[in-house]
Amino acid sequence: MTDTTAPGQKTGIRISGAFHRLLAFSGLIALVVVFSLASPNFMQTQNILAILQATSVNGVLAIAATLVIITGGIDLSVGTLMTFCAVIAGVILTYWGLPLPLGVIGAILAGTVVGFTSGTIIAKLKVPPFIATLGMMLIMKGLSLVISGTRPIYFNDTPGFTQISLGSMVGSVIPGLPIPNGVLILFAVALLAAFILGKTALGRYTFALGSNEEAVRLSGVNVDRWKIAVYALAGSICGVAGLLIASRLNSAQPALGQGYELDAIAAVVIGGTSLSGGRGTVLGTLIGALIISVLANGLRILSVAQEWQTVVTGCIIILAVYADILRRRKL
Amino acid sequence: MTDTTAPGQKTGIRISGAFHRLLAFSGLIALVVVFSLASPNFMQTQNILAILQATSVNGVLAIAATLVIITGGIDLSVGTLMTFCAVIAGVILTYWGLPLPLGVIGAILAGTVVGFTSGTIIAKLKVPPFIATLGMMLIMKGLSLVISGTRPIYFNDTPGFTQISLGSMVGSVIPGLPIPNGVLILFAVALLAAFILGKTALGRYTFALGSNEEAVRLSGVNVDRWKIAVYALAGSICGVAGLLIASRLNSAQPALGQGYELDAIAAVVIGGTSLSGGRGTVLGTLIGALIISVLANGLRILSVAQEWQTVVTGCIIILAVYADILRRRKL
Amino acid sequence: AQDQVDIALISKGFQHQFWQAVKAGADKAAAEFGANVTFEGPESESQVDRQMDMLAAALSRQPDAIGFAALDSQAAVPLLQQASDAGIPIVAFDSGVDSDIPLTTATTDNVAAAALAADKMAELIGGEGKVAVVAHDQTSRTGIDRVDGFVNRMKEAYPNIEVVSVQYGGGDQLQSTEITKSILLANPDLKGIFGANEGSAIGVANGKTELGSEIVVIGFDSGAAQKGMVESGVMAGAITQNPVGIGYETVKAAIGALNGEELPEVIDTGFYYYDATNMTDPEIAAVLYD
Amino acid sequence: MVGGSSERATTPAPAVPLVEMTGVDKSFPGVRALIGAQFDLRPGEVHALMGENGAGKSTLMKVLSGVYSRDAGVVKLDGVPVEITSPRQAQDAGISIIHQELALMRDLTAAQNIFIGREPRRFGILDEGQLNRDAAAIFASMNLKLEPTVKVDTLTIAKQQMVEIAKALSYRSRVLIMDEPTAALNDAEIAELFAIIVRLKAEGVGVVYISHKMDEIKRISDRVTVMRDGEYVGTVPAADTSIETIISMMVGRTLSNETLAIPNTANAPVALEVKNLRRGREIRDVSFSVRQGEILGFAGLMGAGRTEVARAIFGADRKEGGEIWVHGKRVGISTPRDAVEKGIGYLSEDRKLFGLATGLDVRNNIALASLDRFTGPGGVLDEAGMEQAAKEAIRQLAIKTPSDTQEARLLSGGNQQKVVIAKWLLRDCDILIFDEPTRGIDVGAKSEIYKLLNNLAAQGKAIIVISSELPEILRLSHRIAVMCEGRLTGVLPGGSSQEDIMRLATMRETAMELRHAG
Ligand SMILES: Nc1ncnc2c1ncn2[C@@H]1O[C@H](COP(=O)(O)OP(=O)(O)OP(=O)(O)O)[C@@H](O)[C@H]1O
Ligand SMILES: Nc1ncnc2c1ncn2[C@@H]1O[C@H](COP(=O)(O)OP(=O)(O)OP(=O)(O)O)[C@@H](O)[C@H]1O
Ligand SMILES: [Mg+2]
Ligand SMILES: [Mg+2]
Repeated sequence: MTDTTAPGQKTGIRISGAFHRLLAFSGLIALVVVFSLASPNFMQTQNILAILQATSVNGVLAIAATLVIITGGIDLSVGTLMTFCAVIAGVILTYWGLPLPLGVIGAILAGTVVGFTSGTIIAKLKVPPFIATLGMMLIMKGLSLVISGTRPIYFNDTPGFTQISLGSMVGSVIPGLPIPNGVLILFAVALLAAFILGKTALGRYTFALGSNEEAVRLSGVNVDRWKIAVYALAGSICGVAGLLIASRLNSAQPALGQGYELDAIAAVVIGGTSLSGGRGTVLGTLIGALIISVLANGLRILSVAQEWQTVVTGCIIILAVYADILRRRKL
Repeated sequence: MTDTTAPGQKTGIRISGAFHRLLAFSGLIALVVVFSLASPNFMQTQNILAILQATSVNGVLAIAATLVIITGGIDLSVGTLMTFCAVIAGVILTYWGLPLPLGVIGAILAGTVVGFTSGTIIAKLKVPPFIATLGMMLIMKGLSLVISGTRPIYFNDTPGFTQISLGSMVGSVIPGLPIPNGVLILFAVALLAAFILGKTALGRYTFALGSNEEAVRLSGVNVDRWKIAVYALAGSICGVAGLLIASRLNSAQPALGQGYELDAIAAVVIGGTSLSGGRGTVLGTLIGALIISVLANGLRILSVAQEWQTVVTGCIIILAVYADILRRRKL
Repeated sequence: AQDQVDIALISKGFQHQFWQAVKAGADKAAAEFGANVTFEGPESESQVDRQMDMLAAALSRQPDAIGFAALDSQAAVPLLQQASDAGIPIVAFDSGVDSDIPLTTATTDNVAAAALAADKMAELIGGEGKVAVVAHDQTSRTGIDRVDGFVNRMKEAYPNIEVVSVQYGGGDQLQSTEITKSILLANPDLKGIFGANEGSAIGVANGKTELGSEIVVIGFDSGAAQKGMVESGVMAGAITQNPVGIGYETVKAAIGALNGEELPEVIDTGFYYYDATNMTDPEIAAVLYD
Repeated sequence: MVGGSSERATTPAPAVPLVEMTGVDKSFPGVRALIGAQFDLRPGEVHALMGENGAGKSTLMKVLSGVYSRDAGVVKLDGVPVEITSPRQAQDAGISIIHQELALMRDLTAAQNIFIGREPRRFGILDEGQLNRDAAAIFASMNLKLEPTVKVDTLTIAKQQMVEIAKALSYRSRVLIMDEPTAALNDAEIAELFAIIVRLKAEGVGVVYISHKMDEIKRISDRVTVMRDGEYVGTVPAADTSIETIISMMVGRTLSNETLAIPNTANAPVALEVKNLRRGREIRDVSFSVRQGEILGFAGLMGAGRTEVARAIFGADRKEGGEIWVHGKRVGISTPRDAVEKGIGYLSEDRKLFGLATGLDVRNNIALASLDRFTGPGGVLDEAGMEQAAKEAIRQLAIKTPSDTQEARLLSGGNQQKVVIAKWLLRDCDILIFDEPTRGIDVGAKSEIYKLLNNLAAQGKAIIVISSELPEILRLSHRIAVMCEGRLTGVLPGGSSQEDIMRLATMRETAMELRHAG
């Protein structure tokens, strides 16, 4: 038997791996460069912070979607589940007047329970993920309206609430760098998700399920349990997104949320995660989410007419992914 | 070597096949029965016609999506492409004042060209269908606004136009049965699509591509050409949908269309077509689209509060698909 | 409740506070006159065909009267004709229907209301400088009317004011916030922004707060959040319609029609400018809603 | 016919067998896969399970390993009746299985695949270092040079098969089921595997061994159980039973093993000529030709590059240089379609990945490469013609399927392979490249395929057969091309000895350099 992995090849692979990761940013960097040249307003600290802030909610949702998509599934409910969790926080904090930490826990718990339910429907009843989460999307949308009484719930009685997203812990330490907490939370969620995917059994099974579910089953792994766990985790991350958006708007807006799933899934796919499962990275998803925000922000800064913004966004999404494909083919 | 094909076994399979097809309606029939019992207004001719009319646009879009999904792809652009085609018809008929047939041809041709473009991006540039059609969805949305000048185009100068959808050829022959032409067009498109899928080489390759694209390529088939053909065909069907909706509203509404892709894809999946490709039927998609419309109509007839309508719809979509899964498992 | 009058209201939206206030007004009238009222509307103001499906389902229900806020009045004509043939009286609300089928229309003059917003904006920024508009919808009647009303008024009456940007956020608060921040960062010398409906207005105010900007914000509609912002001064003021009145008048007119009463062609439910100084005036407080 | 009563096992029969299965029934829609099947396994024995394609071997073992639940029958472990309803239960009961169809998670590494479900952890965190060390230890014990961190989808099927074997070994089970483990392996790897099996025997492990390679049965097994059409035929001791007897038990008749007359093709016109084909390290300046009516065998060790050459000729992969001449004319082939249009057909070595459209039925798989022939005006397909062609192929190749409308993925492995062969026969190409055509095919069908290849050659077709089984190459080929490390190291005449072939197959570049230096 011969060894196909010559030492030279190995270093080759390592170098190309690092190079690869660096180049993955290329689409994003290209956009940033173009916009910086086109408008002096683009590269200002405040605008950069605005872009990051704008990424936070979609970024967190996209991370939730990434986990599910790596298993070979899909989660259409991320947007309305986020809203549902925000409403739950509103009920706990405003209607019941309980203290802030309970609201935070309640929102995340609500997300976990709903994710657990979706996962159970998918794993145990064998309903395709698309249908199970489509149904859940509608259920969450309706329940958000029912629970809130079709009106926004304001957090005026919970003064610290807006700080979750808008306050700046960094800014209070380093005055010149008022990075909003929402952005920190995005990065924290990303780090946590990357850790889970890379270092824990749950992460391993996430990739394994998307790779070949039948093989995992044949290996004696309790496939259902892990699948449910992934959906539950994704749900709890949607809970975090719910807190972010509610604290940013200082209210739980029950009507909002539908349509957000498409942006989240788009960020995932632009970030190189395959919809057929088995591969994907949180870093890629972050880049994908940033590409979407930078594009939106940059085109607005350039005062491009809105109908043309849409056209250009469509073209650039296709081009960004195509560039990524070309790059991979070359390496 | 012996032949296991005993005559008895074979008939067994045939019977179960027919039975199967009959039972596939069960979810739909159950809904109809429940609503009929709950409200005397549900089973009236006028309401049945309203349901069919409400199904026509989504049904046609879902048929377009079915073709693409069977190849293992996805088409997110069906909704806005429909709108784009409607706008093109508006430009031809109202802005340029050309005769009706040219408007019809123009809309369908526009759909075909756009579908062809999406197909080419997917087949030749290897951009994943999700991204290519997401991009196309945005491009079509923007272009519809640009071309129409962000305002509806009315067809008041083309008197026959509303007849495409609202007139009733059947009604003029059999007075008691004013089935709108839009519904006839839906069935015509369904028959055509079923014929193409079942009887032609294009249809066979559609299934083959979704089943194992690499095997098809290694069989010496020009995979790219057939894939592009499927997307172009789907595009032309979106053109038909564009005509249907424009004639129903007597106007091309340039802002409409986004979000419709989800309903179309939902109809496809409820109808039993797998998102991973290789299997699916037009009949199933029709049933899926009908389930969606019957549900919406029935809940409205029963005066269910709108937020609860959403919740119930979500639950029933999951249940309908679960019932279908149970049925298949038993057979 | 079999003997109660059954009235179906098909509105342009459902989840937004404005439409919920219309619903509240309708419910109030329903309670007062002993009617059974249902209220439905599509998700976004672009879904013209969905509204048609709702109207068709409402017709199948065979209600005694219909109240209808047309997203596109032409599209609705065949169904309205069908209703009128069936002898079901129709009352238009919020915006008119280009047809003589509706017996009356309970509405706000959106063009004039937006022009008033322009006047107030001009007054507050001192008659010169750059302003922008964040609106909800590029193609809906209210979206078009309010943008046109504001922009045209500025053009005609205030030559030193330039409307540098008109953008649309779908009435989504978050999206409107992001849009506002981009506009502010692209135009550091901007003086004011008009938010053309509730979601847009709140989004504009949020964007202003997040960037710590000092621009003048004028909003549209009310709701608890917007009232709070006007109170605290983040928003200089806002135009409010009288949605509760619209809902109330619609149901009242429908019942009047069923009783054979003569109805006026238009029931103008009016609009008002409110700011921190006049919010508690009884006349204003009556039309503000949470 | 030999009955099940001739019990003269080489290992002394202990009182209680490890596994005992009796009266096992299993039906699938339209198929009775097992009818009263029976099987037993003793500690420390290798028990071969034999039968034609579709006889029910894999199904029986899937029942034992908890993948399928049986419809009837008794399964006993150590004499105690048990219900094994999941793979996990089977593992806990000490049963592990190497499935016939590879069941790997393609996006994971070799080590991750082996220990899926049993990852070493430290404080709840995966210990990737330990994982890789454990995998490396198993590879070392198998004499396998493989990096534990390599992703399995970059491995050849042979290496993937070795990963599956490593995975099964890692369970340290008392019962190890191997369903055609050697189908993708070459002789050296098979020898390595057999050494492992001998070691396991010594440790008292019971091994169930399924293979269609008759010589292996004699080499490794103690007893042989034969199945036919889902039924138990008999159990015989391997040492005292001739291969012919086993075969006749399998097929229910005696197979004629006539040696095929090799016609002289030396003067026939050249059908395919390949000149200086190149691509990086994989294909290094390969030139050869095949004449009409000739079968050219391709021999070589795993990774010799035979598949790469075939795929490059066929246009499935890119080439960096070289010319292809068909019937004396230089042709440009850059896609499989070009190749098929020039009359070249290629049966790939991995049917699941590249051969079969698993969702389609048998009929459409057979017609897949010839659909244009069945397409009438308006693109409408001639379904009746396709049905007739498919039924003809099913008859000709004796494909075991309930009907031509059965989904291809539901056929047994060997019958799937026949469907892919039928596809190319229907296409009627002048030049056919068969890459491992008999992989997973039973003896009866194998000799059918040999006959078929000879018939095709007799009809004037030029045929290339790539095979890792030397006896097959020797039996079929008019000439034998041998490859090593991407180079064509020589072309031998038909009657050459195994030693000559092995010498060329191991002629490494370094060895050649040394010889030149010396
Ligand atoms: N999941 C399934 N659904 C339907 N039929 C099946 C299924 N699995 C196996 N069969 C059928 O059961 C029979 C026995 O198949 P099995 O795979 O056990 O054969 P085998 O002896 O292993 O053959 P091979 O040597 O080709 O691997 C075949 O006719 C096959 O088509
Ligand atoms: N998917 C792959 N990714 C990377 N390298 C590959 C891949 N497949 C094959 N190779 C490499 O290509 C060379 C030849 O492959 P392969 O083993 O298929 O040759 P072969 O002669 O057809 O052998 P066999 O048919 O016995 O497997 C080897 O160096 C192998 O490592
Ligand atoms: Mg088998
Ligand atoms: Mg090979």
